[in-house]
Amino acid sequence: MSGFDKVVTSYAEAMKGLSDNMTIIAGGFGLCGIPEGLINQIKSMGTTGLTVVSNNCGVDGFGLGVLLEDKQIRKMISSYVGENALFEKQLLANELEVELTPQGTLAEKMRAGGAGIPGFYTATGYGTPVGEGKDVKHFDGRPYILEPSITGDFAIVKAYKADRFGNCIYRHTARNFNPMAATAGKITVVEVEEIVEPGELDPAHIHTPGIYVDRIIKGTFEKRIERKVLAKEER
Amino acid sequence: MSGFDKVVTSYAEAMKGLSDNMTIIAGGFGLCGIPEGLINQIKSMGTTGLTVVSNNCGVDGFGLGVLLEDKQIRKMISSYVGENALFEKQLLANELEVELTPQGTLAEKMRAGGAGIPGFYTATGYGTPVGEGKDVKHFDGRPYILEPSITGDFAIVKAYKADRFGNCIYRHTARNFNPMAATAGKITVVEVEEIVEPGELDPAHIHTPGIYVDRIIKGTFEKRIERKVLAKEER
Amino acid sequence: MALSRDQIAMRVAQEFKDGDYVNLGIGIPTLAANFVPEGIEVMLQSENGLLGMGRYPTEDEVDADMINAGKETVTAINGASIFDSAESFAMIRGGHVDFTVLGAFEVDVNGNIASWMIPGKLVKGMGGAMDLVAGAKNIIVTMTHADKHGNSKLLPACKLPLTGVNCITRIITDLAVLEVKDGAFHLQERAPGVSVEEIKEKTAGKLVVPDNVSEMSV
Amino acid sequence: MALSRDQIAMRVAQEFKDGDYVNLGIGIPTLAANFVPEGIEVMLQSENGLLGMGRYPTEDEVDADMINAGKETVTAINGASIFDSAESFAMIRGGHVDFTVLGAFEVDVNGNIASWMIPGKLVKGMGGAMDLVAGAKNIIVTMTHADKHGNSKLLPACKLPLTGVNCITRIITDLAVLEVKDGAFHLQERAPGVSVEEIKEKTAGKLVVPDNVSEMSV
Repeated sequence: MSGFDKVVTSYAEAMKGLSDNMTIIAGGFGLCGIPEGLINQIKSMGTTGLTVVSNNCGVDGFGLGVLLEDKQIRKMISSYVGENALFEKQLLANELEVELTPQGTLAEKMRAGGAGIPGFYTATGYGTPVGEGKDVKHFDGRPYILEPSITGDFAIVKAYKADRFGNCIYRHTARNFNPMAATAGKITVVEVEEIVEPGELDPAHIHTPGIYVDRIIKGTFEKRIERKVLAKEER
Repeated sequence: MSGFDKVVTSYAEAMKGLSDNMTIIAGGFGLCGIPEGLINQIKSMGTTGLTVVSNNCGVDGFGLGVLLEDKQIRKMISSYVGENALFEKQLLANELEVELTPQGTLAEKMRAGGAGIPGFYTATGYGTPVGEGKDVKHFDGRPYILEPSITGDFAIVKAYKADRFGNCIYRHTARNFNPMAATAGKITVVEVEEIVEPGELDPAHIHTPGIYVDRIIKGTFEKRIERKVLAKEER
Repeated sequence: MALSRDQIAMRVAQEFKDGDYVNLGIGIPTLAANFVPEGIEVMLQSENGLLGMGRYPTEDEVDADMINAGKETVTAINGASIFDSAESFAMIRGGHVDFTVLGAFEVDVNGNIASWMIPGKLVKGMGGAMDLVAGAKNIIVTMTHADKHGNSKLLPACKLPLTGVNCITRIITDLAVLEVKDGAFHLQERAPGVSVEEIKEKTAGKLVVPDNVSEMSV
Repeated sequence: MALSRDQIAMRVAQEFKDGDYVNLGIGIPTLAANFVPEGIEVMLQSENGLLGMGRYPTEDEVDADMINAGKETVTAINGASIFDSAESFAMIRGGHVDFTVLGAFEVDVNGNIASWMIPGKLVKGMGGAMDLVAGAKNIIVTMTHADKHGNSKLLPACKLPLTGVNCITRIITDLAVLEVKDGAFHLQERAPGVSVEEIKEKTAGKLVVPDNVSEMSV
């Protein structure tokens, strides 16, 4: 099934077509489950004016944080940012725009975007700054706000294993936002630890079916740990 | 973790609390992946006035079809019905109400109900009888209709294996509507082929996390096949 | 001469591109899987929750837990994935399925389709048809050009309750291949031996006929 | 005397019922896991996508792919499940998590909570807090009764931008346990040795005090 072989062998090929002012949806939570090599490729391409949709923006010098160094990001859509000094600096200098979005709303916006649902109602954020200016509707007497979905020109995703058809599985909590991100890109690129042949992954336990995936590249990962905490007896 | 042991040993206990005029959300597609024993228990309880949300209504004498025999169902919310003569008869005699709902909308309504999303927009059904009387909103110039979510007093679900905590996996395409149904019941009851101990199922490959499940019962299943079609050389 | 069911399916299969994800409705659409051209690979999606649907099973392979959207026993190919119905329709409604082929009672010049309900007859339901026509990127309708009484199914405006609006762009009938755009049916190909006059006669909606109408190769 | 952080956590843990699914915020709420009473079992949900969060890992168990919502390395118990963030918040927003415990800057007599943003200071974001307060069945806010300047955090109306409205029904501070209903704080318990007068003094919002206010047992 050569038409379904999505493996590419260079990062240049993986991110081909990315251009200035595009929107990128990125999987990952903090530094866990992030497509390290794809992010570095974006850095080396020097693409600017990017809108990046991701729960966080990495740290100084690692993860999405590296895209701040040459001011490639124009806008972040995130639930929690500012773990890095450079982020704070650019934000305060108005060189960077941030749209803060509740974590669950962000996850659901990505899922909805991928699923052809242009908007959904949620109680989250009603009566807060997040709800300002948004449509309000009552269901069973309770107020909800309308949240539009999100899609991107590219989605960049980190998976554990993928077969050549693009079927992916994730490892432990490195799953996080990755499956939703994978559905929401016009072009979805997945960086994986291991590529296997179709049939090697159990069809009943695929996390991201290949239909969502356009390109797969095998990466190597540093997997930096943000907060290493040990059991008491080990401290 | 005795507080999380959800196994019950009798069907009476499994469906305890069901009463007349309740709404039941049932997993299954046709006769595939249906909670056979739970349906039979409802029949033996004789509960009436039920609203049943299920993609189909079984066949004469099997699956949800048995609940028609004593006119226990007042209303079906389904995408495709009438594979049984009794259903047609009761429908034509106005003894049964049917709310036809597109299959994808039905699946999404169950998911939304379980996920605390009271309504979502979809293009499905716009401009058709399904869209009549529903709110219309344009996103990017395209019209969408607002679909409210569905929840039930009970959800009845068929899984392959479950551990005592209620973590479930489904087998092949018997998954279908079951995972969404499981999230949308005030009380969710799962009938399974095999009960295992916590830790036996891979945490990364649980289809329905135990948090959605209230009761588990081990059943035996006939698994009737609706349309057995064989490869040509076998015919 | 009007195409046979197999010939319609054969012509449909010529539309497929290598690497397409395809959802085939019940009837003629399903037959298209038998005629995928040499060198082209498509992957079949079944809306109950299967991507990579394979052939029908042998007696030994029959499994009640493995069925397709038509409730028939099936198998899965190597590299298939199985998922729940919400995920399945997320694929469909999100535009990830490249091609949907389905039957219809009527299509009109505005791309509206009626395929699920005939008032006065028992209504069994729309199943996934409304989701499919609202979601797929490309939809092909296959049907006979006229009903058995000779009444056209290509209309100025659908008379039956609709399945979807402004969604059909391509129709393959036993007589012709037509594009639907700008409020008209645009004739593109005719069945071998079928005259443009016969197609005109059996098309009730506005028909645009180019100077040259090539014959289908089936 | 005002409760220590551990004592507040201990009092919080007394609220748990056997079989509760619980989400604990960062700080004092997390400590509550250490004080779950004998005979009671709770299961911890971490909103990045883990149900059945276990203890912190040993050096050998540390795995960059296994973290909690505070981005700390963790382990999973036997019978845990791991899922994506949309599923995780479906659990939270759908009301399947029985208990949420979280900190706050301010709570007011209408159950409004402010916990994520102080104008003029750098805003890092709300993370999952807005989802949690809008979704969980029972929410307990833990905080000191007053800030370090002695200003009450239990107000007639929150002054800071809100995290959620009409959602807080129970508060456990270093001085008291209070219920929020009918536009007032209802004093239920006081910390050992803390007088009702001190609580009155440090509660800016309307406070309802019953005839007898028992001491917490911590």
